[in-house]
Amino acid sequence: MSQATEPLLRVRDLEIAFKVRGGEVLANRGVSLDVAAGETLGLVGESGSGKSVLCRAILRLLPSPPARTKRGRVLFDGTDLVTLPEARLREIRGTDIAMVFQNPMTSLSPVWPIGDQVTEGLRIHRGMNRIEARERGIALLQSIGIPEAARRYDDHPWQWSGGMLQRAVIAMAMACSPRLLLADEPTTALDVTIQEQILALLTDLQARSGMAMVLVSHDIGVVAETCDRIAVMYAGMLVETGPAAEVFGRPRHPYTLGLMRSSPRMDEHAERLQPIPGQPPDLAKLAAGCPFVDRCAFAREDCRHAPVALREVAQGHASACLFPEAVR
Amino acid sequence: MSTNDGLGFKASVAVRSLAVCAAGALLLSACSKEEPKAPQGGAEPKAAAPAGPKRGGTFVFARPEEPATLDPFVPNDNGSIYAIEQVCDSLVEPDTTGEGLRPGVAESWEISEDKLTYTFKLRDTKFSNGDPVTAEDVLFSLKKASADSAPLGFLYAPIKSIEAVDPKTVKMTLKQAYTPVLSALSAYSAAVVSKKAYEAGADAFGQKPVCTGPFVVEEYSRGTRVVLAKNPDYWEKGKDGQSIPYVDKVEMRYVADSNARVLGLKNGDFDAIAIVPFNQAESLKSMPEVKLEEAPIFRLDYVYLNHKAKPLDKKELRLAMNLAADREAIMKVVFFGYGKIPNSYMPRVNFHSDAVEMIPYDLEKAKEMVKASGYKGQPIKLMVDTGNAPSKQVATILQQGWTEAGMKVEIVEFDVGTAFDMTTKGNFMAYVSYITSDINDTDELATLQADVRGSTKAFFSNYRNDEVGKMLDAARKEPDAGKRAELYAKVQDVVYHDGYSVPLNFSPSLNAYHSYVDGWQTAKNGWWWLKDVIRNK
Amino acid sequence: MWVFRFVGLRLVQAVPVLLGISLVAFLAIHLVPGDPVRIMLQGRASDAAVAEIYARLGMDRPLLVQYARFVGRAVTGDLGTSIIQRAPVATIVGERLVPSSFLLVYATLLSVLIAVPLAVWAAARRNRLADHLIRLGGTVSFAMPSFWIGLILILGFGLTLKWFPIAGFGRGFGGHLHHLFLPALTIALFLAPLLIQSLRAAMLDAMTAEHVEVARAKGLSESRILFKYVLRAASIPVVTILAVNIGWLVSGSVIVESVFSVAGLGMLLVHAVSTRDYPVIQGLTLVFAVMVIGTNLLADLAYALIDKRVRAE
Amino acid sequence: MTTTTLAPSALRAEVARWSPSLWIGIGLLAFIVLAGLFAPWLTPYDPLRQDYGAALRAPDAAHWFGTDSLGRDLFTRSLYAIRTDLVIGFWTTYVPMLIGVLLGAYAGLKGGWFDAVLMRVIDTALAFPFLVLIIVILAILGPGTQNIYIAVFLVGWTMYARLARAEMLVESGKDYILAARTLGFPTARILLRHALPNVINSSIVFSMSDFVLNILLVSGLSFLGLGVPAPTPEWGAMVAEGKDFMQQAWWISTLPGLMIVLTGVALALLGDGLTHRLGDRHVTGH
Amino acid sequence: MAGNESSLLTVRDVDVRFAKARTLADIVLRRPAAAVHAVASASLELRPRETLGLVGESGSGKTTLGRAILQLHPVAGGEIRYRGRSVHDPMPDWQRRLRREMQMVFQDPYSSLNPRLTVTQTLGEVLRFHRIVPDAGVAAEVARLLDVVGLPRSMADRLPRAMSGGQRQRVGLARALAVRPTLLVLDEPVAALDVSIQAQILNLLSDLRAEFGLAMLFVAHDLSVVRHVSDRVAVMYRGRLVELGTREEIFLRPAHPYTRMLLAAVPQIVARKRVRPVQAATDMNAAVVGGCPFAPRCPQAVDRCREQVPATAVLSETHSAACHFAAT
Repeated sequence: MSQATEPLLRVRDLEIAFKVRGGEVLANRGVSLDVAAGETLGLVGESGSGKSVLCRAILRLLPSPPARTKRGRVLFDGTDLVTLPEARLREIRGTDIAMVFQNPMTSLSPVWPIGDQVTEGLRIHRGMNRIEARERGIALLQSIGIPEAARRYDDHPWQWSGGMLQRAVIAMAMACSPRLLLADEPTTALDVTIQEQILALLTDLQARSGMAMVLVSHDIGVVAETCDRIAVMYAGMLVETGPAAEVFGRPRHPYTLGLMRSSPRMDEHAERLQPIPGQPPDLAKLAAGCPFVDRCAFAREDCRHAPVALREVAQGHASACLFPEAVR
Repeated sequence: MSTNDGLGFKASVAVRSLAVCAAGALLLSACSKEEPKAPQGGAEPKAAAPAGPKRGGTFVFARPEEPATLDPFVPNDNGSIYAIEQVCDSLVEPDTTGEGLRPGVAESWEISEDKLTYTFKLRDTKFSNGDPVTAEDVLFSLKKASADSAPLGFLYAPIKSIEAVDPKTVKMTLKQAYTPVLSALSAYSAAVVSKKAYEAGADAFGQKPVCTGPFVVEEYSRGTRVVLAKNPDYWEKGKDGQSIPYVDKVEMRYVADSNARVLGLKNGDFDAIAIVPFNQAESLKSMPEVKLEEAPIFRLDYVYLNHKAKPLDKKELRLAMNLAADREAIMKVVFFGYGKIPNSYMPRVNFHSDAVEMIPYDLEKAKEMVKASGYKGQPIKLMVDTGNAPSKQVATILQQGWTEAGMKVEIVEFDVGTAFDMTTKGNFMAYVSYITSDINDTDELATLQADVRGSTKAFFSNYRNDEVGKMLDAARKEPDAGKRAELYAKVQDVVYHDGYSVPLNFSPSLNAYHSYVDGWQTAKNGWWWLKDVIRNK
Repeated sequence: MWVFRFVGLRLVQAVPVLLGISLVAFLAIHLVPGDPVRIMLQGRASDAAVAEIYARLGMDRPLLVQYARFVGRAVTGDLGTSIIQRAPVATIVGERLVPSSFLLVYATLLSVLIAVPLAVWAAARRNRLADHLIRLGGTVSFAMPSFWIGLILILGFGLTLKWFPIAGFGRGFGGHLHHLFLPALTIALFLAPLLIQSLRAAMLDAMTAEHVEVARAKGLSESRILFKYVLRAASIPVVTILAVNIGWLVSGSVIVESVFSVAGLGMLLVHAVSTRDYPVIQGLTLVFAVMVIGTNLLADLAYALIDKRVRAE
Repeated sequence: MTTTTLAPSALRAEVARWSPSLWIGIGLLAFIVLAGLFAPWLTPYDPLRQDYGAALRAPDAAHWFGTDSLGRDLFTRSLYAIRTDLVIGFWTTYVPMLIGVLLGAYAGLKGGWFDAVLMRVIDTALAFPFLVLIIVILAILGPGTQNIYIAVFLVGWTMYARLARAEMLVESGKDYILAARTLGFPTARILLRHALPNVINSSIVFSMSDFVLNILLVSGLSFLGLGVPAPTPEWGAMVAEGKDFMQQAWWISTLPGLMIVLTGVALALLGDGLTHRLGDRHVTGH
Repeated sequence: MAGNESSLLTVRDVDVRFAKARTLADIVLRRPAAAVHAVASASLELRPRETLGLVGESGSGKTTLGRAILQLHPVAGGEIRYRGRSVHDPMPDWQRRLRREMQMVFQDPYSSLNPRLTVTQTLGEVLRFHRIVPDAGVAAEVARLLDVVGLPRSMADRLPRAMSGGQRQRVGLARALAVRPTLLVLDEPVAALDVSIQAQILNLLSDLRAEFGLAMLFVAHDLSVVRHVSDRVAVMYRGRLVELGTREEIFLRPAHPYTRMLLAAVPQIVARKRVRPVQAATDMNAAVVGGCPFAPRCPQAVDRCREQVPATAVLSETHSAACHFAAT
């Protein structure tokens, strides 16, 4: 585990554009964040906020065209992934950085046995032969809690339930012991009890291997319970980052607060929720100023024009709100 | 018509020099007694060869039809018949030109005074399986030939009995005098086959018949080709005194596409091809190494008219159709000048008269006649065979002329099966087709086509003219040839000018071969005597 | 073995289809005007003789009795006897089957050879010039009538350049390949665009599938992804296209065979229809149907090989 | 619970991006249709008028496509044939589409024995080689435009029925159909007003290539002599007429055939464009 | 449990089976189709103006039960009564009345609206078909409905594709309300919505309930949402009702181990990391033969659980649970 002073992943001012008919849409607007080795960063936001795009942009998985990195750097252990040649990047994918996707049912090719897909990385990156890979693969499947792994190694994806498949996908990601795991909504497609199991598994794996993890979710409960630090995204921007306790204990961005107040709670019963009014903005029609301004209860005239950027409001806690102190 | 499609109608009623021409959907041929015209393009006469004819080689020959079977007691189609003729001999055979008859399996025969008893002396020859030919085989064969289901079974109805006098002698007794009986016996379906081989299995026999003809079947691949090998035991001797055929093998390829046949001939893939489309004749004529044979046959291309179908019951209208038929255009566009514009309602057979005045192309007169007929604009349905391009062209040309003359014409297409059915049932108005004759006899043909008392109702036309009937009766009884000729000329004149039909062309058959081929001859019967072919290469 | 169960099940399912087809063909054929025996005899036979032939062929019985007999015999491989050719239909059809199936297989292989590289290229260069050109070419090729392009090929490669024969089946395997090249190309020019279109679309679909993204995240090379994930998944629609079109091809071969004078099933059919040779038409229909069903079975087998889930169902 | 991920859908959107084929197709087709409509003003010749003196003329300034063996101007005939072929193509495509879509959609909505029987009929029909069936039907009925219609109507609906049924199976599980049912709407109303407009897209797209196939079919039948009766100008029949003259008059077959290709390309481009258009709206829904 | 006289809807021992498609051979041979039990002898009641939450994981049969009540699925056994009369009574008047009194709101806002009809067309069709208002009054009624569900009237002529998920869901509600129903079945009405929009809809629902006195069957998988809206809660697991009780009973005193497991798994917005036990995967696809369906996953399961289907234990007048150990 390296020192917190030298983050494993540093994203700097990343701007991702998508070509659409008649122009471009910015899906990420100058995103900067750090992930330290061994830490879990929760990336939370509603659909269209750009969190999945960010995840994919880190590994350069976005198809181009239509996606294009307009600006910014993605430094992994000092190497800029944005400019890295494709061949070098492939060596990093799956070995140093692995990814888990939202839908386990479609994350595996239906035509190949699960075991083969889980161990493919070992064969490609570690040069294992089929027999070695199989042995290692069975051990991997066992370690992530698949019963009778040896027998089920040759099963096809349709023979497994969603929860088991997501375990397999995680095993696949863990195969080459990555230093960073990007988990993009890994539990969204699963039932709540299975979600519990998968989150437990991820947390456990992380603790054992010491890898860093970025957990993307739209469910603030999930990230609140699982992550060390939180990054909240809205309209392609980071609006608030900080330690989980800070962010949810004392949110400094009205959007974060709105998210928390919109969610029904298990621990207390309120007759009425406090929803965020209005609709998320159309990314193609964003003006200058704060993108949240139209839905914000604390908005002032300045919010419409003044450029917004993350500013530290406390130690390790930053908000993109012009008036963070007003948020309560 | 020019190419290989279309079911023609044949007048094979009784026979003198008999050959059956087309059947099925395939081409027609005919049977002519005329000397085939000298090949165009001027080849050296074959008689001049001092060293004797060249022997050996494989003669490759492409034709648009394929045999359906080689069993002589089954087929009616030229594809089969022409092939069987190369393989199987009958007691009596048509001679080389087709003019007369010559001995076949029978070496000689005697006819009794009362013309009721024929005694055949069998030749001492062998079947291709090596068995000698016996009277028993002949009896067996003729029994098969005269069966009701045999293709020409009706020809042998006058035969009372056939018996074996001894293994090499057969005696045939007739119910009454029947002159054409020898012709009948020369037909392909009267072939002498090996009883033993046939009884072993008709299917296998149909693949490889065991007969006594000049060739033996070596290979028969349906859809592609028939390979014939020379029968070493064939009795006939060639010009050099040795047994023929001259060539060792004949490969008859089945090439339906006329372009492919012509191209193959030009490329040298084929030594000869049968049935050159009229439109390709010019291009072959211009090639010095190729000879084009224009063989006149007993064929008349004409538009059948059903006189019972209104408004064709009016003579004026039928004449208008004749007057408005641009035969010159048809001759030029469809036949490319091959043939002769007819002045008759029937093929050019023995009592044909050139003196009958031809109906001219006269649109003005046609218009008058249309008016005179009281025509009310009923659509005239002009039937053509599906897929027969030349027929369609003819119909289109006629349609234009008739339309200009004031008629309304619809061209309707039916596939040959349906068209045949409709014609025989009298369920048609006008039909672009043709007739070929198996016989060189005006008597039979004139009666068949023009006498409504016959079984075909004047060959489906329902033509009725009592005066013609009387003349035909008189002519049949008339012993004097000159007078008969006069009567028939009169019949030809009357029927033709009654607007019996719309005659279009006495069309010939076009074949082509390389100039190194000698002895090629299309017989009047439509086939070619491949036994006489010499391949000088 | 799953294969036997699989094939067995499909064959059982094919039975009603075959019965349906043969019944429709049988009844339809007897609605056609025209009398094969009279056609064969050129109208010369007496009514009694015709009736005798019909009786001998069993064609004087009620239609359903005839049909039952036909089915009963067909089960044993006996398709009856041709009225015109007087040979067993099975033999006649068998002889014609060789050139026809050779042509079909040849054309299919040719179209796959043409289509796969072009489709892969088009998908890889989607919406760029190469893609547009390939798709435009495909569109043009698809719109060309087979009889027309056949004639053009004859004119160009046959009559003018004389590279290929313009008719017939040829002799020997090499001869078949040579003779049938132009007809096979004619069919392939129709089939390949369909394959290109569906393969390209399927590949684009497969490329956007999540598991491909997963594979990419694993650090697999693009070529490995292409061959192992994309093409494999995309091959299913290709098999479907081939299977769906085989019916069209089998019948489309009627035209191609007639243009190139290939003595195959198509030519036989045209001839049999024009001479009203009922047993041959019936037999041919059945054979055509069996070919179509057989191809679909092969396609199903191919699915099962590609995607094991199919087997389990 | 669905969360849209931008990446794959963006790629799909990009693949299905507006393509010029729709407009090129429409333009080309409009051009062809107009040429057919205004044929009498575009050419000085009569499509039926024979001029034996001018037979087999190669293409030149007076006869752009040359003349056929009867001296008819092939350009003129090709133009007039647009009417014949497009009209036949239209009916042979859209009548079966109407029948097939209704049957298939109903089967997909209702299921049960109707569906089971219909599927068997379709399986049987599809295992029947299409052209063989049509040739047999035409043999029964005789050639001619009317009988082509009947023959194609009898078999052409099956593909549409299959397509519409498959679409309907997907669509009938959608909540708006369930909503219509909970509101007590009768089946006919659900089928015609709610389901049909949403299942017909794939049939419309397919109809474009079917249109091409039908024009190929009709001209193919004419080529075999089973199609439009002479002397009506029809492309396939013109190609067939030229077949015997391939060596001395290449233009008779070649140039009218090009008209078929041109029309086919126009329709196929239109279909391609529609696939993108309708497919886009249909699939992504926003 | 409350007596029948006060019950609006009574579901008694209802079985729903999913038939696999019958083949032609099956129909000819009159063979029944192979079936999967989707709902097994479920019983519950709904009183006027009451909201009953129906929770369970995917595949638990909760949606199926909701649809069976609206006759969208045939019922294989048991009975469903509305105001004491069987909903399957085929009298046309009765059926028409049912269609007006019971309505449904669907989960997926993208598929629940006909994509080709504008809002006005969708609502107007319902109004005209059921003759809710005279034809002349349709436009005004549409406007009123839009107001009720909080949609601007400018939306009236929009097609669904020009609306956001939340807006569509409001249209779906308006469509259900158009016939002025007494009972609403809501099938996961907020599951597809982002949390900020979800809160808007939940608030709208509680307003509507108060305003129109609607009874609601609220089908959902999200326990926090169910807790927020329900008076009583029913928990389903694999086709069976395992626990039924008031909100307080279920959330504060859960009796069934499955309910407890569900509650424990719900992520909370708490500013601390949760430690979760790592478990082996259970194959949700595996069939359960005999015994309690939950036994394979139940931490308390004993042999008896695997052998004997537990009877429903009545814990209070309002609380019951299907567990051998519920009473203890």
